[in-house]
Amino acid sequence: MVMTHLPKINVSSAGAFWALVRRDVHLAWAQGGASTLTIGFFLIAVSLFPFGVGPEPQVLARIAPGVLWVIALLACVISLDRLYQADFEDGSLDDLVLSPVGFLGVVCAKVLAHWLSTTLPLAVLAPFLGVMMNLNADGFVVLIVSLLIGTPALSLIGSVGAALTVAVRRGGVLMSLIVLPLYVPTLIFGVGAVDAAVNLVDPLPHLALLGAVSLMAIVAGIWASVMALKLAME
Amino acid sequence: MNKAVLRYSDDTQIMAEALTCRRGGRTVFANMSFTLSAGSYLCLRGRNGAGKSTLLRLIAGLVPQSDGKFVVQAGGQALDIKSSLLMVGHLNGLKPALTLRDNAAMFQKVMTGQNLDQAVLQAAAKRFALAHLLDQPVQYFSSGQRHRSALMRFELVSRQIWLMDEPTVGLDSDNRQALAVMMQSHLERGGIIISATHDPIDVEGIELNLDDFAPKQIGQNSLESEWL
Amino acid sequence: MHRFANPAQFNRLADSVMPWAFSVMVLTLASGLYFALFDSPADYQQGESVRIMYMHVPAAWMGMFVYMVMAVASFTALVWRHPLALIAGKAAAPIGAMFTALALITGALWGKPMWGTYWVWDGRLTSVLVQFFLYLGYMALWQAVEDDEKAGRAASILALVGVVNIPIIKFSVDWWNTLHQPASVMRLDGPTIHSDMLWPLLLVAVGYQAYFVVAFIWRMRLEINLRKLSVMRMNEVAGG
Amino acid sequence: MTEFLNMGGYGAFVWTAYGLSAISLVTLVLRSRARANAVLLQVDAMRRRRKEEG
Repeated sequence: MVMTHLPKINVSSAGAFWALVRRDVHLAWAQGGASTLTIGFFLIAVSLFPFGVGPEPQVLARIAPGVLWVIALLACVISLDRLYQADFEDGSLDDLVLSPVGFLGVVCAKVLAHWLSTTLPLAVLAPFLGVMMNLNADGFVVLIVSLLIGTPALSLIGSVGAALTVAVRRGGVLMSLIVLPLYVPTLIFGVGAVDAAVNLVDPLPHLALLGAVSLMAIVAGIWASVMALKLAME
Repeated sequence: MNKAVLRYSDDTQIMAEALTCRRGGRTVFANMSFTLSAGSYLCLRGRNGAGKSTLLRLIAGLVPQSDGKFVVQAGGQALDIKSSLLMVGHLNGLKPALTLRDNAAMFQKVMTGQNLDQAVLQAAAKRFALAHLLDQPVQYFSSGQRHRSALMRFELVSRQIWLMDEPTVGLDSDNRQALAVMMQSHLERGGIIISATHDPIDVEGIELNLDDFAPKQIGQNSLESEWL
Repeated sequence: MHRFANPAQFNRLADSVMPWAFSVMVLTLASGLYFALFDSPADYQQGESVRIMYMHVPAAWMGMFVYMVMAVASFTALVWRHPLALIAGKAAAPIGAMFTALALITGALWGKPMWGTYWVWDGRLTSVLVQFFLYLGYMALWQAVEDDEKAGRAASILALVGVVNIPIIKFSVDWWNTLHQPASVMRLDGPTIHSDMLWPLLLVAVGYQAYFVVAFIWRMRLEINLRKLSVMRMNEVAGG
Repeated sequence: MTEFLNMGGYGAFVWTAYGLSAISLVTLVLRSRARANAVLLQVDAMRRRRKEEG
């Protein structure tokens, strides 16, 4: 049987997109993946503070929102430098960008997979460390909510740093230098929200501003990541 | 199960006219022209650094051309190159933590959005003597096995244009034979193959030596770069 | 090739602009310094230390101005693939970073006599500090990527992302500052600028602009020559 | 004169601010100029050698 012309397969890239997200989440939790290391870092780094500033509960309570947010932010940065580099080094990034998913699909899938596999667990874990840091009970819920609203911006802006340094050996430190200044607004509004909740002030305006920064990051982050990735693939 | 004999459209054509590519302030190759129609095989020759890989990536649309015309067309109108080509490079694009079966299934899903037909995978694996390794994580594979796993993609996803960068690296003689057979049958079905390789594959095709398109030697003054 | 793009044309333009920029710089800076140090009143509260303002404020302005120049150069480089615009950012960055650093140092030198500490988390100073980090990131990226062409375009993307974020950072820092506002922090640019103080400020500011042109031309010449050298070396190697 | 240098007791701060600014501005230009000319010499040298060989 001879088919005279290859039927045009309608390549649904949506199916491919979610397959890519699932694969990356799976790889993040697989042996050698970023998630377990990042959570380990988060636990250890936060528990260093009582050694540093002393165990007095009021001191810890006072600095708890700031410490939890800063360490979550740092954990996010260190897990990001392999976002594209792993696939760049073994060649699968070439296949992904040539596939119907395309550059935009790859960036969105990777950022989403990173957020699900790394920053989400941080947000869920934060309250337990809040207990250790003697965080005031009123702050727990807002801590999770602020992390959930703020961390997308961390993944998105971090993705830009990762894409810019994908071809740079040992680009991790450089990536932090590039990305951390851009994290300042998210950090300020995130900690502001938790502080407000702890002081029984309405945290809503802070959360709104935090959400605004994340929305902004969606636009700037994805555009810049696609541009940077195209550049690196040349 | 006699595999349906797919035949690619015969009026697909890859046409390059006075193609020039400059990268990092240096001209890699200049005013190169060639035309490839369905069923033909182009073998790129030339010393290292002559731009073989660059040309392959240019054809794939990853590298922008600096000058000249480069068109992939079918029956007069331009074809979206990305949806009709498959490329294999030096790196094999396999995730070490996943098994060969998962890697292949992932590749199929990303490239076509459909799930992998296990029979097709079995046939492809048998062709490159990898059938017994399908459920092993790729991290335990030798470099030759990894390279053969990468070559399997041409059996899994049917695309008209194949771009191969050093396909024979790490292949022993009977795998090299399997590669030649696969390429030959692809050509007979109207496929187009462009490969950059040093040691020849016994598939007859047109040769293109990139050294002929290198920027004129330093002696003459045409070292065109915008910086000099 | 872009009409204006090749280095020879840039050099011709630079040669004609340089004498003018240099003389304007010398004139304005000399007169600015004269007014700043001799002919303007001391502040009734801060006394003579207010004269540091004539160094601090123009430097902070320049730190911001040069980043805008880098953003425009980066946009041109990315959109029109303009080879000179690509390295204009790299040429301008150290100048901007220097001005930002000077703004921070003079701010500290001004803070010590006024508040007794070298560093105070005043909103504006903090924004300048974050801006300094943006400069560091930009310059580090240039050095980290080997291929000049790619380094330029990567840094350009970062500069554009940076310039989009600067107003957000500024807003969040000011907002954060008002949140943690200690009772009576003297605003850095003094209660009101006495008109006699305005003159030296403007003269130094114009002088710094002229200085930027002079420094930028020399930095561009350096970058162009470096690119020439690297292309020559590449061809030497590729000549094989 | 010493009254002027003293700057109402803030001399150290004022002069450091002015001095540091002046030094930084001048050094940046001089260094860039020196390096630019040095690299240009290198480029010319390479060109000459290339011409002899070519």
